[in-house]
This record gives sequence, structure tokens and C-alpha cells, in this order.
Amino acid sequence: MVKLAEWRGKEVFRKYGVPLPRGHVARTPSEAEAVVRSGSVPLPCVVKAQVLAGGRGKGGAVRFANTAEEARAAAEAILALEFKGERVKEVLLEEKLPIGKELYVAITLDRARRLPVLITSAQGGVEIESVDDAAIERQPVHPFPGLTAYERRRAARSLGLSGGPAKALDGLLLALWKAFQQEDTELVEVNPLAVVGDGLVALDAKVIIEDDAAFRHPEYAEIRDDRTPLEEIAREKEIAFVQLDGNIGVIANGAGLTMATLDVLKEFGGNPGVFLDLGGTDDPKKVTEAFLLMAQAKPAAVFLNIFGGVTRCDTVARGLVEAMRQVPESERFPLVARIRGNNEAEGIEILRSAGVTSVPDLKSSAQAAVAAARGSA
Amino acid sequence: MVKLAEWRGKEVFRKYGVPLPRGHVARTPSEAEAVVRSGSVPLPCVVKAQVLAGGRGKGGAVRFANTAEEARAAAEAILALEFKGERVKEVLLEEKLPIGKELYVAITLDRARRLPVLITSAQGGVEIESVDDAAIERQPVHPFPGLTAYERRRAARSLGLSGGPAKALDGLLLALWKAFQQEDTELVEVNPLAVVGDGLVALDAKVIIEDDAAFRHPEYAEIRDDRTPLEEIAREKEIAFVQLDGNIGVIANGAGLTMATLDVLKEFGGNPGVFLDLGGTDDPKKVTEAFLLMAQAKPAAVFLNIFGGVTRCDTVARGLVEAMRQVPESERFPLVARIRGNNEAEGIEILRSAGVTSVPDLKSSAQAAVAAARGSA
Amino acid sequence: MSVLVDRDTRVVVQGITGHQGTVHARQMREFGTQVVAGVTPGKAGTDVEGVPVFDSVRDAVEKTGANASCIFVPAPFAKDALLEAVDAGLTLATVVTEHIPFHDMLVMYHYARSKGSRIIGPNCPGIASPGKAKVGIIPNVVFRPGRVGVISRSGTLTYEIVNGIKEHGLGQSTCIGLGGDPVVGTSFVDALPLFESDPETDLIVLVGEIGGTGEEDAAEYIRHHVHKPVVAYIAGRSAPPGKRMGHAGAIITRGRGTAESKLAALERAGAHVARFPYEIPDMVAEIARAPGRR
Amino acid sequence: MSVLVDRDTRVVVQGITGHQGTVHARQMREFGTQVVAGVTPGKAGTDVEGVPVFDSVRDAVEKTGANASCIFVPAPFAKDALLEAVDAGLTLATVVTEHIPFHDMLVMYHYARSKGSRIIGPNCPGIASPGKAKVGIIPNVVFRPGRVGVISRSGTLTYEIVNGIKEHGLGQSTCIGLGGDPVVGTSFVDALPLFESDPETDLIVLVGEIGGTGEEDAAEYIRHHVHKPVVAYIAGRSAPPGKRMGHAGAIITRGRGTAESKLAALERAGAHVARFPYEIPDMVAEIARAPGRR
Repeated sequence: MVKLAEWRGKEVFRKYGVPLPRGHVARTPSEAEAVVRSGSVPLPCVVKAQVLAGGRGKGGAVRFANTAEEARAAAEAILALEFKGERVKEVLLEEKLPIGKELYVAITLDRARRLPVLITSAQGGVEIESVDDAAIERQPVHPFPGLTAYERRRAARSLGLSGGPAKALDGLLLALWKAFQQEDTELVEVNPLAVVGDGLVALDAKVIIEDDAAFRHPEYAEIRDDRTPLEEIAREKEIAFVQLDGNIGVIANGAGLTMATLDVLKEFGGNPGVFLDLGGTDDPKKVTEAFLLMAQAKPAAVFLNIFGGVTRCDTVARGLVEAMRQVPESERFPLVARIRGNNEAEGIEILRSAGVTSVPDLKSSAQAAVAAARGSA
Repeated sequence: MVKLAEWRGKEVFRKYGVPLPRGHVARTPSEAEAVVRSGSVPLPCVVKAQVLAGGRGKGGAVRFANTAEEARAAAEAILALEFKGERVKEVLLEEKLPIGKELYVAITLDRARRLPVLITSAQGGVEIESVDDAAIERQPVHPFPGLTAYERRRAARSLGLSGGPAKALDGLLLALWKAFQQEDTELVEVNPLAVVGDGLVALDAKVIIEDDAAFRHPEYAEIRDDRTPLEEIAREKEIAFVQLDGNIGVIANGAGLTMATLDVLKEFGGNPGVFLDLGGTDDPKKVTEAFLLMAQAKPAAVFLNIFGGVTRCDTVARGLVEAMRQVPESERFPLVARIRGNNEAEGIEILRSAGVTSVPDLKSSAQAAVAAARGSA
Repeated sequence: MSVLVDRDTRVVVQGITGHQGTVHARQMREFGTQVVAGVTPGKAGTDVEGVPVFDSVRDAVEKTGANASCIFVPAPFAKDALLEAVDAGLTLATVVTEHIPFHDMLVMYHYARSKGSRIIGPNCPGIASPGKAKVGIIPNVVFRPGRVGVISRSGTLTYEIVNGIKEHGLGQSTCIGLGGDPVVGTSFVDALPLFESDPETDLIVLVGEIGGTGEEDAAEYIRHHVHKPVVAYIAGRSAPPGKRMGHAGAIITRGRGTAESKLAALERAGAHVARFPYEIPDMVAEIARAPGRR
Repeated sequence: MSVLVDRDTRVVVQGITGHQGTVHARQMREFGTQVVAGVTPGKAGTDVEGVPVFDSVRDAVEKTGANASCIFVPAPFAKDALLEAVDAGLTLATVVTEHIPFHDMLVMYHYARSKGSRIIGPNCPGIASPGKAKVGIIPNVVFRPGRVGVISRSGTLTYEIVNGIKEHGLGQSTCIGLGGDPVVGTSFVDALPLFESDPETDLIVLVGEIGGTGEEDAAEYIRHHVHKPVVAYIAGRSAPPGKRMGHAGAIITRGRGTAESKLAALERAGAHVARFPYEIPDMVAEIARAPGRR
């Protein structure tokens, strides 16, 4: 999933005709000042940190400016922030509009219904999670006819809109629906959607692009998620890799087995730190790469738990043995292995020849891994 | 239904990215010459009459030119033609291409399946009706997923295409499918679709726009069908009006009843000349207008056959009486009326007060109408 | 039991505040139909001659238990109205509106079908079962309860024929006017099995037109699946090829869909073929007097 | 009788000439499945280890009577492959392909459903009934014919658990791996009634994961409609909120879809809840030894 920063989300909105405040992004205080001086953002204006976390208003990450100098100062202050662990690298400057009501509109996927869902609430401007359920209208949208006129009318009613703003909403919802589908998004969200005079303006934009549709959207390839550097390398190598705060490295195949392994380790007092899901590979080179990546995360011990299906046990064993050969002495770690399933005997034999014993029982092997991590820590 | 002339059809194709020969339309011989001299149509070129009827090649309505002078002469000859009853007002000049195979591709509606249908045949360049059924591939296309890749592959196979031309076909079919849907057409047809080198070129274009979607397509409002002037007036007044070669005017309501009336008149030796379907109006003014239009067609007699549903009998009677008041003496015609259904008694009474008797029985009334036409002829 | 509608049919009229909607809501009620609601966006809280009006079909269904819709909204908005009816769970919708683009109707038909809803029409008179309910616009005066089922592609011609049956002292079980548009929600082949299995129908009258191949398909179906007697009539026998007689359904193209091919197919299927509409009541009466005959 | 597949299942492998397609076509045959055809456009006339290859699913169905598909084609082309299978009239398709955009899957799911076809997957191990047929990629070695039904959202974890059941001397009636993508063709709630009504299944093992609400919905269904004993396990109890564990299905958001809510719902529904995967075979064996117990 690729979460777009507000200004990028607004570029998507602009493409589909969602009405927006006049605005411009800036990466330095002097750029911010220049943007205002050039007139491309009228005064008074808002200066907003371009970070992915919410709650910017309370965190000093949104400021107001009445002059170009103030805009520069605001940008300077915000660009110096680290907001909820994220360095602020960009600010968005936007005209300050005379705002009427603040509304909420989003389209996302309802997994249970297997349909997109249009979510609207007249209580915009706050986190939608904090809004009373009765004040939120959810309408499933079928992709065959697409978002219908009657659904758009119902949305207008739920937002208490009529006249000009209701008409504006109709076009805005069609634009959001198009963006939702054509940009392969998981979420398009406008919060707040502001009533400004007789129309509507999207004051914020939250757009999340689906990873699996990346082949249709090379334009998002450059945009990175909030991954650690190792996670980023893993993504490039198409290895599912998540870093946490424990010290046991877990290598398994398949999300379910990986999670089950974690559950068992926790049960026995282990503290998992890195999860690496080999998925359905049957290429020994990919296994080697995964192991080398794990080594870089410097775990106290590694627990390898593989059930061979598409991924054959011998493939994993071969990749592992090759990785052990390549890992520098300083990065070596104790290894507890459990490999079962397809080509199990062959895999166990390869491991044994490299001095690694596979423990067939999940419970005992997990206990061994916890002990190994304690021993090496 | 609005049949587009070839050059207009090609403008639609161009909008969706269907590959076309370089070409230009001309309305006078000197325009034709100028088009060639300006280089916008390279030599040698083809000069084609822009008429709706088929079989232009054999009728002298397609000529070739190697010089600008020849183009002028060809245009002059063609613009002097009356092709199958249609005055030629425009010619299309197009580059002459080195043509490989000639294919046939069309999308239209399959009423029985209630689905669009993609029709392809490797035997293009001739009327598709003359092609053996086994040489024609028909694939229903569901509007929800739209034209799929596997259907496009099957089409390529039916056309004997592979490599470059198959790839070109894939894009061309997607373009035609978009045009079919977005322009609300009844038919998009390319015949011939020519293999030119490694690609494809649409040498002809047949596009028929659906009348009922006119509200979405004001851009076609100016283009007229092959109607008579009275038919044109009727269309503007939203009266279904068809002129033929007989002498009895038939006014009925509903297509089915109109056709049944015609069947009965023919049975008794009548020769219907104008059909006027009042449809479902219940506005006396519209009835009056319809009658005045009928009067202009100068029928030997008029048979009014109404079964009142939405159209009430008294409405029709009132409109008719008003029309009879307005019709000049010279345009009067004998009238046989039969009105049944909603408000029948009231309608009969109104007619009687104007001196017209309604005959309740369809058989007798049709016989009376035939006799009246003979008497006045 | 009758075909598709009965005394439990509860109709919502979409577009009830328009002229046609109001007139026909009244006539449906006069027929004995339970017209429980109307829908016109923005007019919730009002009523039309005592029928409560709602903003949406969903509201109407929630408040009144409506289970069938009769749609009068103008063509540009008809698709949306039908989708709304389907999404509100209505299993039957008569679309009276004419001039709906067939591209819209393709979406309407396939969406309704995927949700298990049936459309009658568009551009059609709808369905009526005398003594029970009417969802549509067929004039009340032509009906009389009886055992003749009528399936027709025409409008007024249907009224004419149904009326003729009444004037011969017979009556109708259910009459469906399918509409003659290029894409119809319910075709002859869709309607025939309903009448074949309806215990209240003894005999089926099929009224077709030139154009399309619906009558040929019906003949094929009758041949293999219909055991009740069928009286058939095809309008437009003498219509000139290629000329339009009023709607797109009546175009003759390339020898398919001609009166001749339809009549021949129906005769092969064992139907009693009438040459003129006024022959139908006589033929029906004759068959009704000789039960068991096909 | 088993669930969805049996000895009459005739499989066409879409993408058979790719590495995965070839390997798993072979393994399906080794399982005893009738793999009657493969499809790879442009490779008609060839064969893969004796299985004839066709250009299109329609050709494969016409020539071999295939009635189920196993799809291995790459994600960008998977939607088309599934639509082709549905249009060719196949009523079951296992989509093994991973990383299919969910927007594509929405079209696949709703189109298949409107045509009466069932999808298992995507991104799933598929379905297998030992001694009968397998449409998918679950390793053959884990199976043994028996009376335990398994429904799982996971891949390898399923193999682990199915294998554990075998090692305890028990066997499986049918095992379905649903896949953990945001939009799945067959959910727990879709699969449960098949096992409940399957005379060859005595007991159901349900293997869930954190994320989504499929397990909560399953619990609700079990509570009201399932009378056979259910053993349930949810993976990811100790996963940190908001971190992805490998696919989009495993995101925890806003308290819904947590392991706690799933476990509580399943317990309320009367399921036997295992805390670790290795507890499942013991629990299954215990219930199997005490028939009639819930």
C-alpha cells in the first residue's frame, strides 16, 4: 500500500476534477515565501506539514500566515519538526477559505460485502473513528453500474446538503468514484470536505494506492512507504519483511504460518524482532538473499519454520546453506530450524550436512529458539 | 437512428484512436484540388462520394487520382452524381495505401441475447450479407467486464492475424468498443479493415447513432437522416410519420396497431400512403398538428384507427375537430374514423357533433376507408 | 395464483408526481391494485391522492413493504430509477418509460438479472391480472377475469385484442405487454413458461410484430415446451422492408424477422395463426369451447 | 459425494505451460485428479506431459468436457483468464495467482456470481478431497482420506494443520484454502454450509487469521446453522496492530478483526478454540473419539 502525502493526493483529485483550494508545495522556507510572493497561493494562507500521520493541527504541524514573511517562518518551523517519528520534508501552502460546514466523504472497500463502500458523515473535520456510528452513512456501490445517481442523492441527504452544495457533491462523488477505480486505490478520503459558499472544497486528501496494481501505475513507483531501510530492500527483492522491537528473527513461508510461529514464540517467552515471509518461492537464490537480509538485522537467534508446498524443503535448505557460507563471522547467529512438507527428507539431509538439525515438532523447536536467543543475548 | 456519412464516422473513429488513412472532406471540385495541393492528402489518392447507400465502387462513386487535377476532375464527376436517389454533396479524399488482406469488423446489438456482439470475418471488402455464415465469427460481449482480452484474441484468430497486425487489432477493438458504448451507437463497422504492412487501417467507417440517446449527444443534432421534408417536420414534432407510395392516410396510435391497420387495409385492396403514429400523447394540440401534417401529404382518404389507452378518445376527437376547422378547403379529405377504448363514448359524441361517424368494427371501417379512397381518387 | 402479480403485489410508483405517474397510479388503484407508495426525490412527506411519497425506493420499501415498481421517470433518469428499485430488493419492475437508450437498458437488464429481479418493458404497457393487480398502464376497461393469457409486444394493439376477447364474453388470466424496444427485460420466451405453468391459464394469445427474432424464438419454445393451445398474430405483414413503423423494434432487415418467417415458425410450432386482429377472439372462443384441443 | 470436487471433476489448467502450471498439473494428476486440458494462448496443439493444450478455455471445454479451472496465469492477466473460464461455462475456478488487484477481483467475483460460477481464491491453495480430486496446490503428502473438513484462510499453515491431522491417524473429507486477499471468491460463510451438509464430513476445522471480519461472520453463521463440531484456530494473536504480516488480509485496523474479537465470537458460537496450531489435531482426535459431542 502506498499512502500518498496530502499534496500528491490532491494532485490525483485535481486530475478527476475534485474542487480544491489554490495551493502549492514547498521544500524550503524560501520556496514557501516565493510561492506566496508569486501569487500562486493567495493570502491569508495555511502552511501544512506533509506527513502521513494524522492530528497535525494539535501537533504544531499546521500554521497560518498573513504575509509572505509569516509563510516563510511557518514553513521554517514546520520543516524543523519531527512529527510522530517522521521528518517533515515538505509543506503545502494553501489559501485560507471562508469555511461553512465540515463534512466527511470516503470510498473504500467493504471486504465482507465484497463491494466498494461510500462513507459519508455530516460530522467532518474530526477523525471518523470518533464519530457516532449513527451519524455515518455507508452505501455499498456495485462496480457494474458504478456509483448511481440515487446513491449520490442519498449521500447528499446524509450530509444535509441541498441546492448548490448538493449539486457540487454529485459531481465530486462521481470524480472520487472515478479516482477510486482508475487509480486502483484502497481509499480515497476527503476530511474535511468544506462547504464554501454555494460549493464544496476538499480541504484535505487521503489517497492510498493498492500495491498489487503497481503494474498499472508506474507513476507511483517513486513514492515510498514508511518502511525501514531493510524493509525497503526487502520490498525491492519481493520479500515480505517486517521489523519490530524483539530479538528473535523468524523466517517462515506464508502469512498464516509466520503469524502462528510468532504466537508460539510469544507463548514461550520469546520476543520476535524480524519477520521474514519467504512466500511461495522455489528459487534457492531468493532464500539466500532473504537470509543475508536477516543477518543484517542482527537477530539474537533465528527460528526457521518452513512447511514445504510450492516452496520445497530442499530449496530452502540449499539457500540457507549458501547464505551461511556468505554471512561474515561477525553477523553469524544461532539458528533453530524446523522444515516439514514437500521434499522434507532431502532438506533435512542438506541441513544436517551443514551442521544444522531440524526439530520436527513446532512446540519444541520454538522453545529451542527462545532458549537460543536468551543464550546469545 | 442517425447514420453517419463515412467521413463523420471516421471522425468518431479518430477520437477513439482507430488507425485511418490520411484524408480530407471536400464539397466542391476546387476544394478537392486544394486539399491535394496543400499536401494534407498525399498522392495517389481515392475520391469517394459521401453517401449512405452501399455499392459505391460499382456505381462510379469512387474514383482514383494521381494528380491534383485528376482529383478535381474526380470530385467534379462524383459531385454531379445522384447515387441511388441521393444527391452527392461531399467527397472524401484519402491517400491510396498498399493494401494486404481486407477484413471485416463490427460491433452491434444482438437483440435475442440482449448483448452487444463483436462480428469478425476474414472476408472483408464485400457486403457482409454475402459472406458464408461459417466465415463469420460472432462473439457476445457482456457490458460489465466489457470486451475482454480473450475475446480480442479469438477475433484475431478468426481474422487469421498474428504478430503486428494481431497486436494492432487488439487496440483497434478496444477503441471500437469504447466508441460503441460512449457514442451510444447501434453499429460501428469497419469494412474493409485493411492489413497495411505490419498494422491495420480502417478504409471505411459505418457508424449509426441511436436516436434515443440524443439527449446525451447534442453533437449529432445537426445531422439529418434520409427523411422526406414532411417526415422531417414530423420528427421535430415528435410524431412518427412515414411516407410511402399509396394514397390512404393512416392515423393510429402505437406501432403495433398502426401495422395491423395497414395489414387490414391491404387485405381489402387499399394502398396506404402515409402512416402517422400518434403514440401515447394526450394533448389535443399534438393531435391537431398531426392531422394538419397528414393533410399536407394530400391523401385520397384518411383512416383514423385509435384504441384509447394513454391517448384518450376524447382527446383525439377534440384535436381532430380542431384540425378539420383549420384545414383549407383544397386540402380536405374523406375521413373514416374508428375510435375505441378510454373515454370512447365522449370521443364518439364529439366526432358526431362535427359530422364524423365512428365505425366500431375494424373490418367494416377498413373497408369503408378503402371505398372512400377509391371514390375520391 | 396468477402470473407475476397477485393480490399480494404492493406497488411503488416511481415518478408518481408526474402527470403520467399520477394518472396511472389512480388507474392501478381503480383496478384494485395495492398502490402503497410513490417515489419522487425531494418530495418525501407529501402524498398523491392519498398515496405517500418518499425520497427513495429504499425508504418506500422500509415504510410500506412495497414489492413491485412501476417506473414513469423520464428516459434520461430511468436507468437510475430501475437500479434503485433492484437495489431496494424489488423483484418486479414495469418500466413504462419510452425512448430509453438501449445501452442503458443493457445495464438495467443484466444488473437486474444478476440480482434476481425481473423487468417488464421498457416502453411497455406492463402487466395486469383482472381481479388481482395491474403494474402498468393497460386501460382497465378492456379486462374481464377469465382464463386466456395474453403476451404481446405491442401497446394499443394489445388493448384492442384484449378488449375483443372481453367482447366475445371471455376473460383474461394475465396479460403482459412486453414492449417492442431492442432490449426488453422480459421476452416471449421468458413469459411463455409462466403461462404454461399457470393453473389459471387455459390458452395463450401471442401478439407479435415484425422485426427482431423474438417470435421465432417463441415458436421454438412453444414447439418443445408449451402444451396449452396458442393463438398467434403478427402485425406488420404488409409493412415495406426497411421502413420504420414507429419504433426501433419494427425494422425489417435482411429477411430475418419478417412476418413470413415468424408466421411460418409459429405454424410449424402448432400455434393457431390469425391473419387479422379481429380473427383472434373468434379463434380463442372456438378453442375455449372445445377444451383439450390443441 | 464431497464438497465441490469429486471423481467427475475435469480440470483445465490455465497457464499450464508456465513453471507453476506444469508442476501443479502434474501434482494434481498424481493426486488422482482428471486433468483433461491446459490453456495457453498460441500454444494450441502442443501438450504438457501428455495434457493437451488449447488456445482458449472454450476450445478446451468443447474438446475435453472440462468443468473446473485452476488458474496460474500472472496477475495482470488473471482477470481475463477467469472471465474466460466463466464464459466457457465452468462452474468452479481456483485462482492460485497472487497479487491480483482487488479492483480486478471485484469484477471477477461479481461477474462469476452473476453467471453461477464459484471462485476459490485468489492467492490460495485451492481445494482437495483425498481420493477424489484436487484443484489447486496443496501438497499431496499432507492428505489422507477421512471425515475431517478443513476450511482455512492460510496457505502453508493449512498444510501444517492438515498434515498434523494425518499424523494423528485421522483424515480429511475436503480441505479448502480460501486465500487471504481482501476480496475472496469463497468465504468461510460460503464454505461452511457445504461442509455442514456434506455427509462425508463429521467435524469442521476452521483456520483463520487476524484482519477482516470473515471469522466473526463465520462465528455468527456457526451459531445459527452449523450442528457439526467446529475446531477453530486464529493465527496472529500476538501480531502488533497495524503491521503487515505478509499480505493485505493481515492488517489490523481499529479494533475490528482482532484475534480477540474473532476468538470471542467463535467461543460464543460454541466452537472448540485452539490456542496453537499443534493443539488442533489433539482436539480433533478427542472429538472424533466422542461422537455426538459438540
